[in-house]
Formats: sequence, C-alpha cells, structure tokens
Amino acid sequence: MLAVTALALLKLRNLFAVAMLAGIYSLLSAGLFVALDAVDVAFTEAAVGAGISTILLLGTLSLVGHDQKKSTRSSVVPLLVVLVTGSILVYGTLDMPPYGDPGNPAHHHVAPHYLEESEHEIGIPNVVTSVLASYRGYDTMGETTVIFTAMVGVLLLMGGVRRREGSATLDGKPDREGDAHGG
Amino acid sequence: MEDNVILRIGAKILIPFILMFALYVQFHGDYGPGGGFQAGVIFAAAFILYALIYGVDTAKRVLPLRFAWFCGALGVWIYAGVGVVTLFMGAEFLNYNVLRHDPEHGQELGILLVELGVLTTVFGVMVAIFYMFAARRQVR
Amino acid sequence: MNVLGLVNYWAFIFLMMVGFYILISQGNLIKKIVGLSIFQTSVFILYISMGKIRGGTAPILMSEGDPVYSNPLPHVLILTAIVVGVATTALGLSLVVRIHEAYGTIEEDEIHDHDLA
Amino acid sequence: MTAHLPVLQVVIPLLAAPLCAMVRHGRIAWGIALATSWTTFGIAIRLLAQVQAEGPISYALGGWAAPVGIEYRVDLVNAFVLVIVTAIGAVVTPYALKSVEQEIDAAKIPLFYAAFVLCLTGLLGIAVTGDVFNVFVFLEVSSLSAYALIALGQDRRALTAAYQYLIMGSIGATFIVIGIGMMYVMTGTLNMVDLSVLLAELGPNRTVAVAFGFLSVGISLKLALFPLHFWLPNAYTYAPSAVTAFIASTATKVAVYMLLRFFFTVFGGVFSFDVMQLDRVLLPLALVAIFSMSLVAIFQANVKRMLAYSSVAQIGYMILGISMASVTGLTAGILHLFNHALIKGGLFMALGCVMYRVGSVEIEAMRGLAKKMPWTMAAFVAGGFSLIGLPFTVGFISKWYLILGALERDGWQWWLVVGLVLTTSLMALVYIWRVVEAAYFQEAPNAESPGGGFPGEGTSAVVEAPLALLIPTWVLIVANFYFGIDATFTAKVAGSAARSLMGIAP
Repeated sequence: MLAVTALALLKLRNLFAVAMLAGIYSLLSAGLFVALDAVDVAFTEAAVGAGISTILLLGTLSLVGHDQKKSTRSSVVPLLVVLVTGSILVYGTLDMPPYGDPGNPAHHHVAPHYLEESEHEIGIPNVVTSVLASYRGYDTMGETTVIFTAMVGVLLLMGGVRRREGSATLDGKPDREGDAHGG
Repeated sequence: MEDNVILRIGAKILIPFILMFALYVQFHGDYGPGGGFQAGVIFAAAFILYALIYGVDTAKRVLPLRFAWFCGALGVWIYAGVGVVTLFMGAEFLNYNVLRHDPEHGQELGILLVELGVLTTVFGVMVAIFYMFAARRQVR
Repeated sequence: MNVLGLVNYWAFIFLMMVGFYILISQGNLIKKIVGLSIFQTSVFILYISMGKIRGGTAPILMSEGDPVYSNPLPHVLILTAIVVGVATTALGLSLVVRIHEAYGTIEEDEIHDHDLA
Repeated sequence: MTAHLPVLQVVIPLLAAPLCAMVRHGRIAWGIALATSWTTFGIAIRLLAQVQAEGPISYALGGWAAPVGIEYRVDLVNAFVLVIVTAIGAVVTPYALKSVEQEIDAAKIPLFYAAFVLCLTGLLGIAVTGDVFNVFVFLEVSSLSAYALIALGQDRRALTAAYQYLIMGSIGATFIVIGIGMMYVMTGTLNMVDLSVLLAELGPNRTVAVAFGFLSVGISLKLALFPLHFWLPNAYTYAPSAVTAFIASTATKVAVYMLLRFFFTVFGGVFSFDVMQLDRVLLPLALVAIFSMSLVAIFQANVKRMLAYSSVAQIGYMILGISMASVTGLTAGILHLFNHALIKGGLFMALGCVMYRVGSVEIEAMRGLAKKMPWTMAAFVAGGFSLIGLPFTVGFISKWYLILGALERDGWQWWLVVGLVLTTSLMALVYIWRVVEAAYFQEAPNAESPGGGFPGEGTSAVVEAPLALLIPTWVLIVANFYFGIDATFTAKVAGSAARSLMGIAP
C-alpha cells in the first residue's frame, strides 16, 4: 500500500492529488507505526503528516498553482544514485540483527534502564513521555527550538511583503516594502 | 465559506470538543500516548478551523498575529526556564528532581511544565505560520 | 544470516529510495519537498521497525502481567525527527512561495533559464 | 555557576533568540545579540582554559548520567572550535549593525537577529555535545536558521540558493539520521564515548561500515566537500554580507569538526583509516577540490563567488590534513579551521564594506576603488596575503604544517602533494591579484551604476566605509597577522587536540 502510494506520487502531475496522496502516505505509515507499537509516533505522524503538512501544502498550492510541467530532464543519473544508495543500504542490513528479535543489542543497553527504572525514577507509566521529557528532555528542548526557528524563518520570508502591481520582479530582486508586523 | 450557517454552527459545536480533546491529550500524556506537541497541534487545528470558517480577519481579532508570535517565543522560554530554575536550585540543567521535596513529584512537575512549554510554542508557531500563508492569499 | 528477518528492512529501504528518487529527479519545487517528506517518513519507519520486539507491546507500563515492551528510545528519537521534518517542510514551502513570486514559476528548469537570461 | 559553563554556552543564546524575536526595534535586538555573542565568547575562553588545566569536562544534562541521558563533553578539540565560532560571532555582530540596517527591511531586523542568534546556538550545540542524536537536533537549529538568513539576500537568486541549500542540507541530515540509526541498532547507545567502546568491541561489521559511509556522506554534504559542494557558491554569493561572513567562517568549520569527531572519537582512527581506508577516498577528493576549485575561482567575475569557490578549495586543505591521519596532518587541519575562519571572515567582511558603499562586488565595479576606499581595500589585500599564505600570516602557518605533514610520509606521491599545495597558493595569488589589479591599477568606471544593484549610486560618489564596519574587519585582519607571527598558542592547542584525537596522551 505504502509502495503503491509512493509510486503514484512519482507519476502524478496534478499537485493537488500529490498533496492528498502525501497525506494518505502519512496516514498509512501512522497505521504501520501502531502495528509497530509506536502509538505516540503514530499520533504525531497523523497530526503532522495528514494535518499540518497537508494544510501547508494546500496553502502553498493555492498560491502557486497546481500543475506540474512535464520535465525534459534525463532521469538516468538520479536513478543510478538511488540504486547505488539503496544497494548500499541493503548491504548494510546484512549484518543487522533480525527484525523483531528480542535479543538485539539495541534492546539490551540503555533501553532496559528506561523500562525498568522509569517507574520509580520518574513515576509515570508512559515510558515514551519519560524519555522524551526527562531522560532526553534536552533533545526535546532542541526540538522546541527547531519549531521556533521555523517560525522565525517563515516570518522572515513571508512576513508583510506586499506585491505592488507590476513592480515585483522587474528589477530582479524581491520587493522588500511593507512591514513584518502587518501580516 | 463565511456565509454558510451550517458550517458556522457546526464549528461552534465542534471547536469546544476539539479544545477539550487537546487538553485531554496534554494531561493524559503521562498515561497514554500524547503530550505537549500533539496537544499543541490540536489546539492550533481548532483555531485554524475557526479561522477558515469565520474568516482570517475575525480570527485575527480574537488572536492577533503578534500574540501567536509571542506564544512561539514564550514556549521556548518556559522550557529553558525550567532548566534555568533547576540550575539555580543547585542541580544540573533540566534536573527536575530538585523542583519539589521528593524527586518523583519533582519529575512530575518538571515534565508537566516542559510539556506546557512545548504546547505553547507549537500552538503559537502553527497559528503564526497559518496566518502567514493566509495573508499572502488575501493580497492576490 | 536470517534473510526472512531482514525482508522488512528491505521493504522500508525500497520506500526510502522511492522518496529519494522523487526528491532528486523531479524539477518541480513542491514535488521535491513531498519527495523529501516521503524519504524522511520512510526512514522513520525503518527506525521504528528496529525498535520493535516480536510479541511486544507499546511501552506504556502496566501494573498487572509481565508484558514485553518494545524499545521506547527509537520512538522518542523519531518523535523529535518528525517535528524537525515538518519544520523543514514549512520553511521549504515558504521559500517556494517566495520563489514563485520572484520568478513566476516553480519549475527548476525554467528558474534556471530566467537566471541565465 | 562555573560547573554549568558547558550548558550555559548553548542556553544563553537559546534564551536570547526569543527575546530578539519579541522586541520591536532593530537596535535593541542587535544589542541583545551583541551581549549574547560576547558572553558566549567569554564562556568559550573560560572553557578552553579549564580544559587545558583540568582535562575534558563532562556535564550530565537533566542529571541523568550518560548513556541514559544526554552528555555534554568538552575536550580540547571542541573547546577550540567553540572559541573559533564564538570569536567570529563576537566580531561579526558589531559589524552586522550597519550592514544589516542597509540590506534588510527595518521591520524584519529583530527577526533577523533572532535567526542569527539561533544559528549561533545551533553551531555551539553541535560543537559541545557528546550525544550523536543531539548533534542532529542542533544541526537542524543551525541549518534552518541559515536557510532563512541566506534567503534574505537582496538578489532573487538568494531564494533559489537557499532552497537548494535546504534540499541538500536536508538530504545530508537524513543521511546522518540513517547512520545514527544503524549505529544504534548495533550498539544500543547514542553516547559518543560509549559508542566508541562498543563499536571497537564489535569488530568488522557490514552495518557499521554502511553507517560510517552514510555519516560521512551526510556530513560531507553539510561541509560542501567536493563534489558535494554545489549549494555553497550560490549561498555565499547571494546571502547578506554579514551572513556570508558569519556562515562562511563558522558553519563549514563546525561540519569539519563533526567529521573529526565521528572519524576519530566515535569510530576511532584505526577503524576509519586502516579498516575503511578512508584516506584513499579523502586524499584524492581533497586534492581535486583544491586544484579544480582554485582554478574555477580564477575565472569568476563576482568576487564573493570567487571567494566562495576558494572556500571549497580551502576545505580541501583541511580534509587533506585530516586524510594524512598523522599528528602533524591533523594539527594542520585543526589549525586551518581556526586560520581559515580568520582569513575568510576578514575577506568577506571587507567585501561587505564594498557592498555597503558600491552596491556590487563584481570585479568590474571595484575598478579604481583603492583611491576611494583605501582602508577597505587594504584590508582585502592583507586578507588576500593570508589566503595566499605569505609569511607572517596565518595562511602561511597552515600551509607550513600541511607541507611538514606531507614530508613526514614516504613516497614520491607526497612530493606531488607538496607541489600541489605550492601551485594552488600561486593560483590564489592569481585570483587575489585580479581584484588588486582592478582596485589599484585601473581607472574607476563611468558614473553610471556598474553593478546595477543600487540605482543612482555610482562609484563616483563612493567614500570610505563607516568605522562601524571597518573596525571589526580590521580586528580580524590584524588577528591574521598576530596569529601568523606568533602561532605558539594556536599551534600548541591544535597540536594537543590532534594528539588527543589520535589517542595519544597530550
């Protein structure tokens, strides 16, 4: 299912359909996350992928139009890059511990500490929350900063610039009139 | 969409439920899936729904861009502020153990506060970005 | 070597590579961003599958029984990565809007022609 | 509070950024940014002194000891990188005031400084951490702010440059995430020190080899290592002057540091060079980068773009030093981190002065400029000397150590390396000379605006740049000579850093 969606995305040239399919891809992967026991991740992926990203994509499309022109460029080089990268990755999995095996080293070093100690060290049942907000709380602070950075970036790029009729691109540089508070 | 009565009434009924769900997600994060980020997204979604139905201008009167902007910055301050407080209480940055008399309650309080910080930033940022894209559209 | 145990990984690698291909082969700026998010989402799936333990449950502690929990750490990392991904998408799309305003197109080839002209 | 210096190094700018975003006046935001950059510089100096005196510092964030929690770990290598980044920040921020007021919309200046401080936060966060996933998070803080800052350039090509950088940077970051995941699945840890122990125990392993490959390619994308450098020339050329000066002298340096950290600390020099034969890949790439990019630089009409290509070549010098995998070679690489930051910072700031008055940095537009802007052009020439590597400049010190490192090795091919370093120095002389010739030996063009940037402001009305721009520029230029004449401090730190990376007690 995921593969079909992804391949359809490659071929489609109507960008509205692309946005919708991207949302569907997210929802499908959210379902997969549930199957893989990652309920928090599934929740977030659904909210972000099917929610925010789709709204942003549709918002962008309403501003820039929705038809993709047929590309004339050759696709041999990208295909080659992808094939090489993919084969290297597959080669890399050869020594990987098998899927789902409880004996994998990843499950025996740090993870047991979270599962066994968090009950009395933190005292809340959702271990993902404990790790997210306390054991690795600093990462989450970084994550909050990343979101804030995105806001600063979007405000800088989109804030308050008004296009004046006809003058926008004549001198080859973006119009810088207007003020960022206006929005 | 601004004239559609059914949508308006539907939204009026729906939005409080969405907000309650967001609060549930925020405070239930300790027990089930969810937390500050997801709650922030849902809060923002409720507000964006409101803006879509009642118009962005009405929405801006309720919640000005500058306020969303401020929320985005405030959340980072709340999160890092918890860390600074623990510094001044003589522990490492973000070591919640010292926030209360015993570590377990300290951790609980710390996690609650930082999740609140995440919620504030996510909500503010999402609404600010939505305003930005919406404002572009009005110009055209 | 247990090939069956690795087939899952290979499926996810295939998804990653489809996303990666969309990203580097398409000339449309929006399609590139969609490709990027497909690529990243598939990487996330690969990560989460590494944390899965067969017969395990979601890492939310239960008082009764003695269940096997899946590894919570990949979940936490991916939560962070998803958020970083959407931040990148937002910034990328706002760049696309600005590029469209400045050039009147979002096709890479046409932008290139404009710059040469 | 001294025990908390490692975390304060990052948290102070992190707290300052939202403050910058909230104030309404550009000058207030600038003041906050200035105070922040100087404070972080002070902290970095204290940290370096502390590390020199007492050895590596470890700081457990959240009170959770590694590997359960995230660890900040400062040793000589990253203490030195912190000093480089914050020093450039401390010099560029005062410079930014005037330059930014001219190039950026007044209402956006507070946000500009917020992004600027966030970029600093991200870079410091990468440098100070001892946790591989934490590297990724702060990498994205610095990258996202850098994309936005670059897009603020006045030319519309700044937008496409930023977009291209965003795509390449995100591919790089995703590759890094894949590499981290593969290391995690093999070891179960994210802590660098812990990883180095566990990876060494694991022995030869295909998954680790692929993880190594993905991390190398991912970081090389961020580093603009030839042939993954395509985003860099446009980004440097079209970004606002202050942004170019800051990013050119810090972002790639931090990426080089990441490479060092992964190659030597996480994977270990033995694995990287003996098992993976990294030098067989890096050495030719570095040599091709140095030669081809120096050649391309000669033919550029835009001086900023010329220096951008030169930067790719200079990154080649750093990689050349690293690929020698010897103490002298590494010392050369680390020294050049510092020295190149001084060189390119100074040169790009001098160009920013030209941009401020002339509105263009095409060679055409700089004809006869030496008479009108003597101090600016003198700074450019002095910085150029350093880039070429004339004696008494830092550029000379770098090349001296590089050649020493090459001569240590046996075999005729190393003589070729020495020859190449000398040849490309001559090539640097050629491209710097093109600017000097235009500025000093040619007549000023006619009154009409040559670059087309600022209508109505031709070169005829040009006067010397304001002191607010000249003083910071000259601070860096003087530093070029100060550390070029007396390199004992930098060489000592770089030498001990190199020894600690190679696992030899300093």
